[in-house]
Amino acid sequence: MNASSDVGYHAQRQARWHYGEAAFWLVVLACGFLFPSRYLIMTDILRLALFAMSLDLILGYAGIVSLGHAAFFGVGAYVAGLLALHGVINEPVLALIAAGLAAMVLGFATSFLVIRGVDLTRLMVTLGIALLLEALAERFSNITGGTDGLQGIEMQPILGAIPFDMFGKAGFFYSLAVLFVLFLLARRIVHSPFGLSLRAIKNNPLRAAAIGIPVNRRLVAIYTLAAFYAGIAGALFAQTTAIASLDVFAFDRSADLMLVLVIGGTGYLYGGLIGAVIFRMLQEIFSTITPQYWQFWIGLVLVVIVLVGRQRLHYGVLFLPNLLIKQLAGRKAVVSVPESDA
Amino acid sequence: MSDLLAIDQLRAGYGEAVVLPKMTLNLAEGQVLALLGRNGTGKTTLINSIVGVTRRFSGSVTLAGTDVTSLRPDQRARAGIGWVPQERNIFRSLTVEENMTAVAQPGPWTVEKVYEMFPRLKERRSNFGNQLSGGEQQMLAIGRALTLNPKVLLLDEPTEGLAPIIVEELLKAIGIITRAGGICSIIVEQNAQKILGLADRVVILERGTIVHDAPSAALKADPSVLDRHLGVAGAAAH
Amino acid sequence: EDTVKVGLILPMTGGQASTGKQIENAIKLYMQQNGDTVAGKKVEIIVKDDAAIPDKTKTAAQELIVNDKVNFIAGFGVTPAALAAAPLATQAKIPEVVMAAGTSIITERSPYIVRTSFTLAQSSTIIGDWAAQNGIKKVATLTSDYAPGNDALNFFKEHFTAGGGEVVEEVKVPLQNPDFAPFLQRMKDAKPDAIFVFVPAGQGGNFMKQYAERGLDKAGIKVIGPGDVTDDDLLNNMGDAVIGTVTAHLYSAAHPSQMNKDFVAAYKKAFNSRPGFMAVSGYDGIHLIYEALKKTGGDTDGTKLVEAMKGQKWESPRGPISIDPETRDIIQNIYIRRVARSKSDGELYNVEFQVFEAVKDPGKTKK
Amino acid sequence: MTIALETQNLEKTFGGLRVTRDLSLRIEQGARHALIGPNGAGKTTVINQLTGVLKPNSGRILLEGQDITDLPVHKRVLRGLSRTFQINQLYPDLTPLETIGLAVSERLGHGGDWWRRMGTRSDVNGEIADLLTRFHLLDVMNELTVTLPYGKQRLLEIAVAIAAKPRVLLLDEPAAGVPESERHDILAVVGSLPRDVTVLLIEHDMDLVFSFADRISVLVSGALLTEGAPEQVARDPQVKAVYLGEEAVNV
Amino acid sequence: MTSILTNLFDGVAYGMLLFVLACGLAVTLGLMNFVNLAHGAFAMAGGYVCMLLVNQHGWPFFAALPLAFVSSAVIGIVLERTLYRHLYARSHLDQVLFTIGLTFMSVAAVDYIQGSSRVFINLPAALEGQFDLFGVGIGRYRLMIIVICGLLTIGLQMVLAKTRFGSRLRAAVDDPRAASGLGINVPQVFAFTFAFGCGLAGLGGALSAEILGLDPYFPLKFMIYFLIVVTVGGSSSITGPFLASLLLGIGDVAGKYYVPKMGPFVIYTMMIVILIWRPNGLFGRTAAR
Ligand SMILES: Nc1ncnc2c1ncn2[C@@H]1O[C@H](COP(=O)(O)OP(=O)(O)OP(=O)(O)O)[C@@H](O)[C@H]1O
Ligand SMILES: Nc1ncnc2c1ncn2[C@@H]1O[C@H](COP(=O)(O)OP(=O)(O)OP(=O)(O)O)[C@@H](O)[C@H]1O
Ligand SMILES: [Mg+2]
Ligand SMILES: [Mg+2]
Repeated sequence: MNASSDVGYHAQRQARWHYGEAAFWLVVLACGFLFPSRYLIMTDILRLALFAMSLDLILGYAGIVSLGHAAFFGVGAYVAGLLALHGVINEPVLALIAAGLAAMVLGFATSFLVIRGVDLTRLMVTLGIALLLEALAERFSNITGGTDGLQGIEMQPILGAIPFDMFGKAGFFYSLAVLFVLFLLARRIVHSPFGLSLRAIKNNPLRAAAIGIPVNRRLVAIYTLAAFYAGIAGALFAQTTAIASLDVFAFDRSADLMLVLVIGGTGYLYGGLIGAVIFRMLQEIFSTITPQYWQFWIGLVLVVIVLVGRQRLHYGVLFLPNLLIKQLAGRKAVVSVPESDA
Repeated sequence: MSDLLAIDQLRAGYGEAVVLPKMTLNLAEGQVLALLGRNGTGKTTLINSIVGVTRRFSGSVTLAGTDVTSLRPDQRARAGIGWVPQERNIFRSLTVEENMTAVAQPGPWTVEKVYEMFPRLKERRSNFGNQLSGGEQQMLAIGRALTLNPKVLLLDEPTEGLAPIIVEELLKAIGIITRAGGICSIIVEQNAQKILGLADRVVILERGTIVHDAPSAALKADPSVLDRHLGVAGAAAH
Repeated sequence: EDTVKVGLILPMTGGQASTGKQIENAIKLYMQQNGDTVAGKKVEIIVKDDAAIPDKTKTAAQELIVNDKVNFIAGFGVTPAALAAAPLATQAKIPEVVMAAGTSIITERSPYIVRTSFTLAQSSTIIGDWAAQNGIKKVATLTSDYAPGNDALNFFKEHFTAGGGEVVEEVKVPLQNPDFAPFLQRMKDAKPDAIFVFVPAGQGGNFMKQYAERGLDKAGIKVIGPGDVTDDDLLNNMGDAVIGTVTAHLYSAAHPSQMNKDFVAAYKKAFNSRPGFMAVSGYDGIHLIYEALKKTGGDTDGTKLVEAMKGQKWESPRGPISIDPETRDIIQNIYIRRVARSKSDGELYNVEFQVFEAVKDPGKTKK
Repeated sequence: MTIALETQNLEKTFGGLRVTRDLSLRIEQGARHALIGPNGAGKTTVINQLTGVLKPNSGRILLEGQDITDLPVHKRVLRGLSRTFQINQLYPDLTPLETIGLAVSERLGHGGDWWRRMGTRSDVNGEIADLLTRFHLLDVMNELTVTLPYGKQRLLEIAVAIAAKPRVLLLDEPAAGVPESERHDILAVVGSLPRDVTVLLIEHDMDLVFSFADRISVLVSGALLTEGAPEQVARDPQVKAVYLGEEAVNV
Repeated sequence: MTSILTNLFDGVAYGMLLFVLACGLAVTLGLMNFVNLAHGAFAMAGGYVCMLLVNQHGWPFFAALPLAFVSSAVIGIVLERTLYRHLYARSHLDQVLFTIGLTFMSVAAVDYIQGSSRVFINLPAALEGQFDLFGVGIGRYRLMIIVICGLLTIGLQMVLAKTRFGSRLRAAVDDPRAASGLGINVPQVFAFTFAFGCGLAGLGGALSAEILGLDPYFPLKFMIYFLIVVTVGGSSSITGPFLASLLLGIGDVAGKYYVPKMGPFVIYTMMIVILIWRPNGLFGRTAAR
């Protein structure tokens, strides 16, 4: 019947690729050639974007808030760092995956603590876990280098072919590739029935269970996956900076992440990417203008963003991001999703 | 003028959406008005606009001669409007008793009197709002509105989810309260039959405008009107 | 082009911010006094904030080197930061002038690292010897749990016990630490003659306050240690409890030399606060950069500059100092000081009463 | 005659309060069974135990002979036990299309599928379309649920329950808030379910109950007062006293 | 033995301090369900006000304390009226974004005005040092903290339990629309509550300068502690956070004293375990969302 095909069409509306998306990625790629002197900051942005995307998976889709996502980032970073330092796995890509898996295991283990309880509880449990790990890393300084961090990491060439250069060119394209692949995967997932069921759980767990959704199992699954993503982000960090120190677990990292995601907007995957760009740019600009008081201006921007309201801002100041969002999300409601979730 | 409640040229809705284009309605002391209409015709919106929790574009609301149009909802409530929301909106982290004491205002209706009317609530007095059965929540919503000791009682589908025997008592009670207490009430009801007995007057809405306004006696006389506007022949015939 | 760029990476925000500020101030002051051109080149300072977080340090350093093409990187509030930048200095072959971080290993991490601050070994060993010789038998130690803290602790222990002293209690406190009370209680219960304390500059105030509150001073337990705990910029509002505290350190605002008097006066005038040892380290750091440029005649080749820095000798507000040609680390006098109120302005000062001259970094001379 | 759903000596207490007292219900295969009783009698609580939202203190629950007392909610649904809620439980930020679609996918076991896109399975689409049409939701299928008028939301609530193709369907005041005109649509839909689907209905609208049920159980303060054919219950003086009052019921 | 008691005493004092600092947040977050991460900034404000009054204008400490409360409360109410009130309806995430922003601004601003190094409040001699009680060392200052906070707690509990205010507040939070439709002046209730919370924070800030040290980074450094107190305590009442604070204080002190190496573990582990055991906190009221 035609209603059926109609339904099929509308059901896939969001899942379809939009021009805006293609454009977005092309722009990102282009940056790699346009600003050869800014690889470092751009790489940093990519890492952050991936990290934020990981949070978006649990927050934007499953509604799990977390102030301790740095836990997985940190584990990823240290694992990658240690692997490289002791030459266990020299090939970066393999090391990357290994690190991701390590974080994933942690994610799976802790997910059972996290899926219960209300928002606030989740915030604090996740935070607590991250802080515990930080404390652990400090305690076992013989392994982690304590406050001084892992020193003297030497990165081998990627796939044995492309060496990391001091200008961070290799690092950038490496990170970009990883980000893009993981993005494709995430995109696929969120538009699948599984992804939809997550949004259902976020909306109303009671009803979700009442139509046969195994709520806890789904939450565990997505949390574990998110941990993997975060772990990868951490590993990228360690590999591209050749550093892993205690602050990979730091509260600030998780908090910044939250900011990034909220600035960009949750629940449509691009929020993290856009947020990361905006946030880092602002930081960079302000801290060059006033290395001492940049925090003030960042703060001001955050306040304004919220007061003016993301939508209106999107239509005004952040014209471009808004354009993207409309294109990318392909759903009017989505722009306002950040306002409407908690 | 002797009208207790006077709505004049009221234009209201939500956000940009206008649900009530141009509502004018007067209600005298001691009157019970039944508000009927299909789903989504604006019954609740009318009630809410009197309470003041919708968006008002123009027009005025007058309560006992004083213009309350510019007042905040809480001020209107204290000026004598008692509201039983359609979704009941019981305060879930308050106990049954707190639900009432939190809003109560001095007057004949005390918590104790509500308990007399709904003994069930007394048994549950220390349950939290979200630990009540559907019907109990409905009772509480009504009781809560009464402890405000209002001049105008607005009940949005108050009989929903109540046992028939309770419904009978409730409707009787409302009749008595209204006529004795020198107040007036508006009752939104899905089942026309239920309240024709009680209401003095019936108003039927369609797309936010009044399409029928007459004494209920007239409707009893010929149900065809109901039939026309609500398409409830099935229910009307017994 | 005829400008010389110095990339100054400092913690300008976060817990270590006061360090960064002092150093920046001192450098401003120096450039006011000595002009911003040297050997025909204009010196330009680019400040970056790393909030004492190593990966930020590294990114900052990398950006400075790659984009701004700086000729020096300098500053570095904490050891991890200095270490993080080391490989870059080596790769880029430009001098890394360390103006704050104080663990011994730093200068060994790159042939391009030169230090104008101090090492904890310098002051800790000396206070260790002094304590042993001055009738202090039992000491309890309280040190922050990170590299500098451990350096301080180990070098002190070594020399103090060698001198016949005994360490009766040993507590390492976390770096970010709100309340000292329980640790101090532990100290008190251990009933030592003195406490050896190392906490990063900034926390000294809290420590001394609570030391007094616990009544350790009444119990006749002295405080000894490297000078960080009685850092000049906080010293004055620590209250009378600090009076009598004996520390070994590289600089006191009360150092009785004309040069220092002028320096302190100028600094106070410019920033209406007292310069601490961090300020002096920054002051000497930029001085060293100037001297190096003079010597190379404005040649900005990193290797030449480092060579030029080796063996430099000059009179600093802290007293005579020089750069050890072998280790590129600083050689300076270490003074034993006792806190006292000055007759003249009624403020608290570290009054020097004994000098150990031209002290090298024992951390290295050892092996 | 086989028993579709059965409770044996069910007990539930909230704090000190006994909300279900030694309740033994037997609902026959294909029955149109109504559960009535005063407010707060414990009807919803019974449903909540049947569906696993609440755990009974003691007693057993059997679905088609198998003990399901300790199964989690979603497992029971997959075994063919579905329900509607007295107070709508929907997904505010999802559209009717997505809501129904999800329910259908879950039933067909595609719920955990994280690779294939939504809407690419024609069988699923067909069913969704069918349900949306039956419940007059096709025109609003892309609206966010929050913005739907209450009546529509109510319809959606029931549509979701039926989307699970239940063999036993529990309806908790399905007609609540639905005007006369649409009540009968709902009943029609429920009535048109295949005879082998068992329905347990909770409702305070006696017209509905008596026009629909072929068997009625009366619950009073957690215990079974009486059970029987409609006319018999309607005549029962006790039932009149505690529940029906003078309401004229047309049987 | 005596050292155990001394530790207990210190722990209690420390806990009480945390409580005064955090209970403002317990009210805004727990009861008003508003995530105000800028809470520490109000505490800092109070601290600096007190410091300036005492150190620069020579006010007596005890005269400055109330002013710390007032000033923070005033700042609070001004911000509430101008900014915060627009955010009650917003998502928690927006609230986080906004309040973190405020925190950053306050940090940088104070750094700019007062400089980044620690400041101290000159105490009256009467509050300095310790005295011995049966061999147990009792810090005068900490004793004062215990007294003040004790009184505060009782007072608060009274207000919330005995008056209608508590339930009106919770009603306004549960369902602002219905609440106002039923005669509760929601904005007023919120404004008052918020200001009061900020005032308490200010007082806490002034009291804590001596023990925790006061510098521009105060709001960020202690945010976590506040949050722990509130979550572990549970959002339903004041008693919850109160006990949580005590637990935390004693745990922290004992941990540092007996297992200095394990210091940080104690608190975090404690928190996680409690939250696993009781997801809504010690006194979580399941009804409250
Ligand atoms: N919060 C809202 N925002 C936007 N539109 C709304 C909102 N609430 C109701 N509406 C719209 O206003 C119109 C009237 O709704 P209202 O609830 O007043 O109808 P009703 O007669 O009460 O229906 P019901 O019998 O289902 O209660 C409907 O079309 C509905 O979609
Ligand atoms: N969580 C709870 N804690 C304590 N008591 C509860 C809880 N939930 C329900 N109750 C009580 O249990 C009794 C039964 O509630 P239930 O919802 O089953 O009644 P019901 O038969 O569905 O009534 P109604 O017809 O009004 O919906 C009620 O008196 C209610 O107050
Ligand atoms: Mg309505
Ligand atoms: Mg019920």
